[in-house]
Amino acid sequence: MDVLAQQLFNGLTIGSVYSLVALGLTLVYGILHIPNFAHGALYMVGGYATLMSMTLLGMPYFIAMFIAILVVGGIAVLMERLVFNQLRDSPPIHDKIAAIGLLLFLETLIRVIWGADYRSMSTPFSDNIVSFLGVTVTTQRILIVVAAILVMIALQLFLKKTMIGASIIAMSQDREGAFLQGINANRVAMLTFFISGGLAAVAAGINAPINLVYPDMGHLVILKAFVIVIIGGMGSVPGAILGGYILGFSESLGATFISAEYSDIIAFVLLVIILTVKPQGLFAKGAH
Amino acid sequence: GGEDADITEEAEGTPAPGGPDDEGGGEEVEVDTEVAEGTEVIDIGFSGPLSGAGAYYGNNTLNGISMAMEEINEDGGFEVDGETYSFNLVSLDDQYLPDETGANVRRLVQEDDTPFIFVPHSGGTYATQVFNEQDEVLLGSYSSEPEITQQGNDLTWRIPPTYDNYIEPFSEYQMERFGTDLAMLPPNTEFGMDWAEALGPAWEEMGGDVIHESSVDYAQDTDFYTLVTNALADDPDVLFVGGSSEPTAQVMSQARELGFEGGFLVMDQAKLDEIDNVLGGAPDVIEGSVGVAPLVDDIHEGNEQFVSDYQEMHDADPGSEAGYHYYSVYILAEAMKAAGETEDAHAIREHLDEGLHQVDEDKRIYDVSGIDEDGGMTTELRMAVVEDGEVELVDFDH
Amino acid sequence: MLTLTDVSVRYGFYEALSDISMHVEAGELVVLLGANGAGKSTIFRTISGLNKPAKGRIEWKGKSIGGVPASNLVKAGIGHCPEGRKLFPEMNVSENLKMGSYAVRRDKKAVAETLERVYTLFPILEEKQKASAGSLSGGQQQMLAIGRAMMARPELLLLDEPSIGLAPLIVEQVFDVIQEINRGGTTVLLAEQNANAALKIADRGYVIEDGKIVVEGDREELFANDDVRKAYIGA
Amino acid sequence: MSMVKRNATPLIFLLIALVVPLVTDNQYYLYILTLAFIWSIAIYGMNLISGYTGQLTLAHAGFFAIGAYSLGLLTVDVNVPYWLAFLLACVITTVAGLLIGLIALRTKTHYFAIYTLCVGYIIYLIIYQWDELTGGVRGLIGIEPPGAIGPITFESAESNYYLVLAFLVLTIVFMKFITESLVGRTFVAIRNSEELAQTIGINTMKQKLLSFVISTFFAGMAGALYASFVRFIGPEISYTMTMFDMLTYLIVGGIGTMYGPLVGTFLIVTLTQSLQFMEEYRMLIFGPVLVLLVIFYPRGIVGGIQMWKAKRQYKKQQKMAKQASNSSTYGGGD
Amino acid sequence: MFIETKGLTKAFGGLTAVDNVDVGIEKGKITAIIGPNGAGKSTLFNVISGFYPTTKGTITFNGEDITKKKAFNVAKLGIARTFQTTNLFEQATVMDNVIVGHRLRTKSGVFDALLRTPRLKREERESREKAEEVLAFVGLTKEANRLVSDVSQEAKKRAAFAVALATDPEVVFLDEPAAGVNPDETDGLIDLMHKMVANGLTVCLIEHKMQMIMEIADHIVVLNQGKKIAEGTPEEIQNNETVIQAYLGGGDEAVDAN
Ligand SMILES: Nc1ncnc2c1ncn2[C@@H]1O[C@H](COP(=O)(O)OP(=O)(O)OP(=O)(O)O)[C@@H](O)[C@H]1O
Ligand SMILES: Nc1ncnc2c1ncn2[C@@H]1O[C@H](COP(=O)(O)OP(=O)(O)OP(=O)(O)O)[C@@H](O)[C@H]1O
Ligand SMILES: [Mg+2]
Ligand SMILES: [Mg+2]
Repeated sequence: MDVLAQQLFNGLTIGSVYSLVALGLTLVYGILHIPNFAHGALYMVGGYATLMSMTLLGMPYFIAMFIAILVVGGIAVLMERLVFNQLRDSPPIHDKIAAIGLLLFLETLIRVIWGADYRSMSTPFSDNIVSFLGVTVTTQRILIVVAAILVMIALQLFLKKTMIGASIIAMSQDREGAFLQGINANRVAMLTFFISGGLAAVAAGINAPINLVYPDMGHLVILKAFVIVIIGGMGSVPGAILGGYILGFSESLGATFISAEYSDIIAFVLLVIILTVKPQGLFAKGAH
Repeated sequence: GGEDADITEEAEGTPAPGGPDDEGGGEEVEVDTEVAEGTEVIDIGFSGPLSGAGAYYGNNTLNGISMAMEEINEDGGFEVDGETYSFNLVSLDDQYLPDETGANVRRLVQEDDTPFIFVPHSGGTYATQVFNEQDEVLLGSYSSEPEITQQGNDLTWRIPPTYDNYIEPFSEYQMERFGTDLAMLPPNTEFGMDWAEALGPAWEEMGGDVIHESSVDYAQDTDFYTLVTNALADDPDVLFVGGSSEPTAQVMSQARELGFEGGFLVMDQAKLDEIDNVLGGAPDVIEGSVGVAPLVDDIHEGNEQFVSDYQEMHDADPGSEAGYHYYSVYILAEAMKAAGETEDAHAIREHLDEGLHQVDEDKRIYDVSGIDEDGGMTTELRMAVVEDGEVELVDFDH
Repeated sequence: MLTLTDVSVRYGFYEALSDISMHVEAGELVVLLGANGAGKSTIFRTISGLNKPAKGRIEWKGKSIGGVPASNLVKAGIGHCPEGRKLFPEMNVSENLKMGSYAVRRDKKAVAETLERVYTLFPILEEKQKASAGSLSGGQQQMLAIGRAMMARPELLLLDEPSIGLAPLIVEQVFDVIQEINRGGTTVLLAEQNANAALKIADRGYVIEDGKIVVEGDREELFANDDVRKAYIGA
Repeated sequence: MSMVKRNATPLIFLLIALVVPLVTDNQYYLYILTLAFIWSIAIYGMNLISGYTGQLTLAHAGFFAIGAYSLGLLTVDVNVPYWLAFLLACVITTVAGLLIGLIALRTKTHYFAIYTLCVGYIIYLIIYQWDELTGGVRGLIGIEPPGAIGPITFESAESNYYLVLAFLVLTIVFMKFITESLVGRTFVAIRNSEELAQTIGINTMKQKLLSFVISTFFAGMAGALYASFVRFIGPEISYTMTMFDMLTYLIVGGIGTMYGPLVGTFLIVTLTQSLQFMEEYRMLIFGPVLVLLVIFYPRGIVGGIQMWKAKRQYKKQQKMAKQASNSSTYGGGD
Repeated sequence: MFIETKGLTKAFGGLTAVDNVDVGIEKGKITAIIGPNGAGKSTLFNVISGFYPTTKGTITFNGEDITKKKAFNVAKLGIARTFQTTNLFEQATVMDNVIVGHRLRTKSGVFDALLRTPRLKREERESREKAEEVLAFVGLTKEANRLVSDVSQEAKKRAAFAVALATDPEVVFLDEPAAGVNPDETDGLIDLMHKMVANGLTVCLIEHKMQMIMEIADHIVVLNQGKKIAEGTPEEIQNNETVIQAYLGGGDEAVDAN
C-alpha cells in the first residue's frame, strides 16, 4: 500500500461527498439566499430513506437511492413551501432560525421513529476490493467518485444550458423581476429545493455504505459544507465542487502529515484564514 | 475463576451498541411499576439520556431497572423491618447534560424524596456529587471513571467494573498470537481515552511497541479510511479498536479492506457477536480478535432467565448496561433489607456489600465479588477470542 | 382591451387604491399622472398580477384576470417594466434580455428579431452585453429594463416611470422609443412624473390622487386643465 | 419617580424574584431559576450584538465555555482565589472576544454568522481535543462554589440564587442604560444600515467591536457563574447544539427587545422542565414552534406584545391622520 | 478651493468610472455635477466621501489631504452626503433617524451610559435639539414621530437632508435630490437648498433636472464617460457645444420638461 496514493484517493472520495452536499447547499444558500441549516438533516434523512428502502421494503440499492431522492426532495419542497416561502420578506436572521427549528424537528423525528443507534448499510459494491497504482479500494468508493462527478456535470449543464436552469438563477436575483418575465417563481423555488434535497440524498446514499447511518450524521457534514460554500463563493456551482475537493484533500493529507486529532479542525481553520484575508470570500464579486 | 464475564461499558457521549433490530431509543420505556397492594412505596430516581443522541443507551439502562422492579413488585414486594415495600421508578431525562442531571436530581429529592438515584454517566454524577451528601441521596452511578469513587463521596456506588483487568490478558494473548507492534485507534470517547491511556504503557511494559496512536470520532469523522490508512502505514501486528459495535465493525472491515492481516484488540464496549452480525457474517474480518464475552454468550444460572425474559420483552439482546442495572435493583433491595431501613441513604450504602451477597443465585447476572469501601463494585471477568472463525470464551487465569 | 372596474387594493389596513375605473384600448398610448404615492405603481402591479385586488374587476381582452399570477399574464401579452427596474443584477445584459424572452422562448426567430430591435433602440446595451446589470449606471439599467420588457413582445406594455433618474438627452430618447414602440402596434400604459414629456406623446391620460382618479381626458383636455398644469407640469 | 413608573412591570417581577426563596424551600425550583438566570445573562450578551447591532453571532456558546473553563481551570488547577478567578475569567473571555471580533467583524451578514459558527466549533474542538488542559471529553470536576464576600457565603442554594439574581439585575440595568443611550442608538443605526451609519460619521467597525466585546463579556461572566454553580463542566457546553438552544431562547423571547432574553430563557427552561415526561417528543414540538414563531412573531413574545401595543396606537393615529390628511402638502421650507 | 480633487481616478476592474478628474468646489456656493447616465457622478461622490478607496489622485478639503480617509472620518471633518436611492432607517421614526445623525459630534461612551454622566445627558439633549432644529429647517417637524416607511417620497428626501445636516457639516453632497419628486415639490427642495447656502453651507449636487440646475447652480461640472468635459456657469454650459452633444441634446423638450 502506498500511503500517499491511498490518501489522495481517500481525499477524492471524501471530497466527492463534500462537493455534493455543498452543491445542494450552495443552490439554496447562494442562489435563494437562504442559509439552510437544515440541509444536514436532509442529508441524514437521505441516509435513512436509502437504508430503510433497502431493509424494510427490500429494494435494490439504486432503486432505494431513487426513492430517497424523491423523499428528501419532497421534504425539501415542503420546507420551501411551508417555511422559507413565508419568510421571503423577513430579515435573513429568521431564515437561519427557522432552519434550525426544522433541523431539530427532523432529527428528533428520525430518532423517535428509528432510534438513536448507529446502523450500517451494505451494498452490492461494499465487498468488492480493487487494487491499482498502490491504492486499495472497494468498488463502492469508486462509485462515490464516479457518481458524484456525473451528478455534478449534469447539474452544471442543466443550470447553464437550459432556460429552466437559468430561471433558477434569475429568480434568485430578483423574485418579482422573474415573475414579470413569465417565470413561475414558486415553481422555480420548489425545483431548487428539490434539487438541493436530491443532491443531499445522493450524497448520503453513496456515502452511508462506507460510514454509518445515525441521527446526528448530518452535523459535521453540514458545517463543513457551509465552509465550502463560503470558500467557493456563495451560489457558485464550480466553487462548491472545487471547495469540496480542496477540503477533502486537505483533510486526508492533513490527518496524515499534521495531526489526526485535529484533522476536523482543518476545514474551520481554512475558513477562518480565508475570511481573515478576504472577508468577502475567495471568489467574491465586486461590491456595490 | 469467575464464571461471569461480560461487557463493561461506558458509553459516554455515544449511543451504546445494539443490533439494527433493537428497539428504538425514542420509544418510551413503560415503567410499569404497578405497586403491590398493601405495601409501602419507595420512589427510586433515575436521570439519564432519554432523548437526544444518548437516548438509546439511556433507555437500555432504564430497561434493566424497570424489569427488575416489575419482578420485585409482582412478587409482592420485599420486607424490611416488618413492613412490605415495593419500588416505584421515577425517571427523568437529562439528555446527557450535567446541569440537567443536577436539576433532575434536585427535583427527585424535592418532589419524590427518593433515597436513591441512578445516574448512568459521569458528567451527571460529578454534577450531583456536589450536593448529594448534603441532600442525603445515594447515587448509583454507571460510570467507569475512577474519580467518582476516589473523590471521597460517601454516597456514591460505582456499578460497572473497571476495565484494567482486561488489559493484561488481552495484550498477552495478542502479542503471543500476532506480534508486538500495536497501532491504537480507539474512539475518542471518555472510555476510549481511558482504555488507550492504560493499554499503551501496559503493552510497552510487556515488551511491545506502540507504533501508532490516534483516535476516531465516530460521530464526526466522515470517513474512517484516512485514519485506518495511517494506522496501517507502519504495518502493525495488532490494532486496538472499539466503541459501539457498528462503527467498530466498520473500522475493522475497512482495515481488512486495506490489507490488514493481524489481530484486533477490541475495547470492551463493542461485542464480537454484534460486530459479526453487523458485517453480515464476516469470519475473516473478526478472526484473530480478542474482546469481552457478551452477556448472551456467557449464559449461566445467574442470568439465563434474565436474558431470555429480556429478549422476549424487547426483541433484542440485553447489553451490559441493562444487565448491571437489573442486578443493581436486586442488590439495592437486599441492601435495604440488610440495613432494616428504606430511607437512610447512609445506612443503605453501608449495607450494599452485604446486600450483594444476599441476592438470589438466579439473579446474579455477573460474578461480582464485592463492593469496596469507596463504593466501587468489582466484577470477575472473562474474555472472548475468535479462533478459526469461532468465538470462544477464555478464563483470564488460563 | 384592458378595463378596470371599481378596483380597490389594500396594503394591510391601508387602502392604496379605491374604486379605480379605467380602460385602455388597443393601440393607444395612455398616461397615468400622479404625485408620489398616489397609487400609480399599485395600479400597474395589480394589472400585471403582482398585487391582488381587494375588490373590483379587471378584464383583459374580455377575460377577467384579477388575481391571475404575473407569470401567466406575461404569456397573455401583458409586459410590465416595473418601478425599481427589478433586473437580475448578477446576470449580464444579454442574459437579462434573454430572460425577458422567457415566455416566448420557443419562437427562436422572433426572439432574435426582437433582440436586434432592442439593440438598435439602445446601442449602449449592445456595447455592454457582457457587463453585469448591477454594475450599470442608473440610466443604463432603465434602458435594460425597458428592453427586457420588450423581449416578450407584449401587446400591452406597462411602463412605470421610465424616465426616473435619466439624463435629459436620454429622457428624450426614451420618449422617442416609447412612441416608436407604440407606433409599432404595442399598446402602452405609461406612468410619469414628467407630465409634460409624457402628455406630448400620449393619446389620453388619467390623473390619480390618493388612490382615486380625479381627472381624465385626452391630451388636449389635460393640457388645458389648470389644476393639472399647476401640479404636474409646473409654472 | 417616573423611573419607577416606567419600569413598573419589571420591578414587580423583581420583587417576586426576591421573595421566591422566602416562600419556598424547594431547592429544585431555586436550582432551575438560578440556571435560567445564568443563561439569561449570556443571552443578554447575544442580544446586544445580534439584536441591537444586527450581527447574528453563533459563537457565544464558545465564549460561554471560555468563561466557564477559565474559571474552572483557575480555581481547580491554579488555586486562584474565587473572585479573582471570576474576574480573570471575564477578562480572558473579553480578550478572546476582542481578538476574534477584530477578525470576524470584517465579514458581514451570512459570512459573519457562518464565521462565528466556525469559531464556536473550533472552540469546541479545542476544548474536546486538548485534554491535557481541559480534561477533554472527561470534563472538569471540583470547581469551587463562589467564594465568600465578607460574611456572606455562597454555599446554600438560596445564597447562590440571590447572587446570580444580583448579577442578572446588574446585567439588565447595564443593557438598559446602554441601549437607551446614544451608544445604543449607534448600535441600532448599524443594524439598520451599516452604509448609512458610516456616512453619518460612525466608525462602524469600532462600534461593532465594542458591542461584540461587551456581549462576549456577558457570555463569559455567565459561563463563570455556571461553572461555579453546577461545579462540573464538560465540552458539550460549547457545542453547536448549546448554541442553537441559546438562539432559541433569544428568538422565543424576542430578539432586539429589552426583556426578550429573560422571558425566552425563563419560559423555555421552565417549559422544558415541565414537559420532562415527553422526553424526545419535546423537540418534535419545539422545532415547529420555533418555525411558527419566526413566521408569525418574528420578534418573539416580547416583540409580539410590543407590536400589539403599537397596532392599537397606530389605529388611533390612523383616525387622527385621516382627519388631518387633507391639508398635508408641503409648501416648501418651514 | 474648499474641496479640490486632482487627477482623481476610480477604476472598477477594467472600467474607469472616474478618469483623472480635477474638480474644485467653492465655499458657500452651489456646485452641480451633471452628465449622462454612467458618467461617473455617483462614483465621484462615493470616492470623495470615502466610500470607495481612490485608485489614483488626491482629494483635499480645506487644504487637508483626505484621500485615504474612511467614510466616517470624512463625515467627521464636515462632509455630509445623501444617496441616489434614499437610504434611511425605514423602521425607525424620522426623529430617531435624525438624532443619530449628530452622534459623530458627541463623545459619550459606554461608561457615560452606565454612569449616566452629565456629559451624556447634555449630549443626548444636544442631539435631540439638533434633530429638532434640522427637522424644522427642512420642514418636517410635523412628521418627526412617524415611521420613515410611512412618509412620502419627498418627505424621505427631506429626512435624508436632515440626517446629513444633523452631522453639522460644512458641505453637503446631494445625489439626485429631486429624482422622483414632482415639479411642485421640486420647487420646495430648491428653496431648501438656497436656505442651506444662506446658512453658510456649501452644496454640491448631482441632478438631471436641467431647469432646476440652471436655476440654482453657481458652478456646473459636466462629466462624460468618467472624464470632465466642461465646467463653468450655467450660461456657459448651456451654450457649450460639447455638452449639448454629449448630454443636453438638441431638443428643448427635456429642459422645458422639468
Ligand atoms: N408594499 C407596500 N406596503 C404598504 N404600503 C405600500 C406598499 N407599496 C405602496 N404602498 C403605499 O401605497 C401608496 C401608493 O403607492 P404607489 O407605489 O402605488 O405610488 P406611486 O404613485 O407609484 O408613487 P411613486 O411616484 O413614488 O412611484 C403609497 O402611499 C405607498 O406608501
Ligand atoms: N461598484 C461598481 N462596480 C463596477 N462598476 C461600477 C460600480 N459602480 C459604478 N460602476 C460603473 O461605473 C460607471 C459610472 O457609474 P455611476 O453610478 O457613477 O454613474 P452616474 O453618473 O451616477 O450615473 P446615473 O446618472 O445613471 O446615476 C458606470 O458604467 C457603472 O456601470
Ligand atoms: Mg410608483
Ligand atoms: Mg448616479
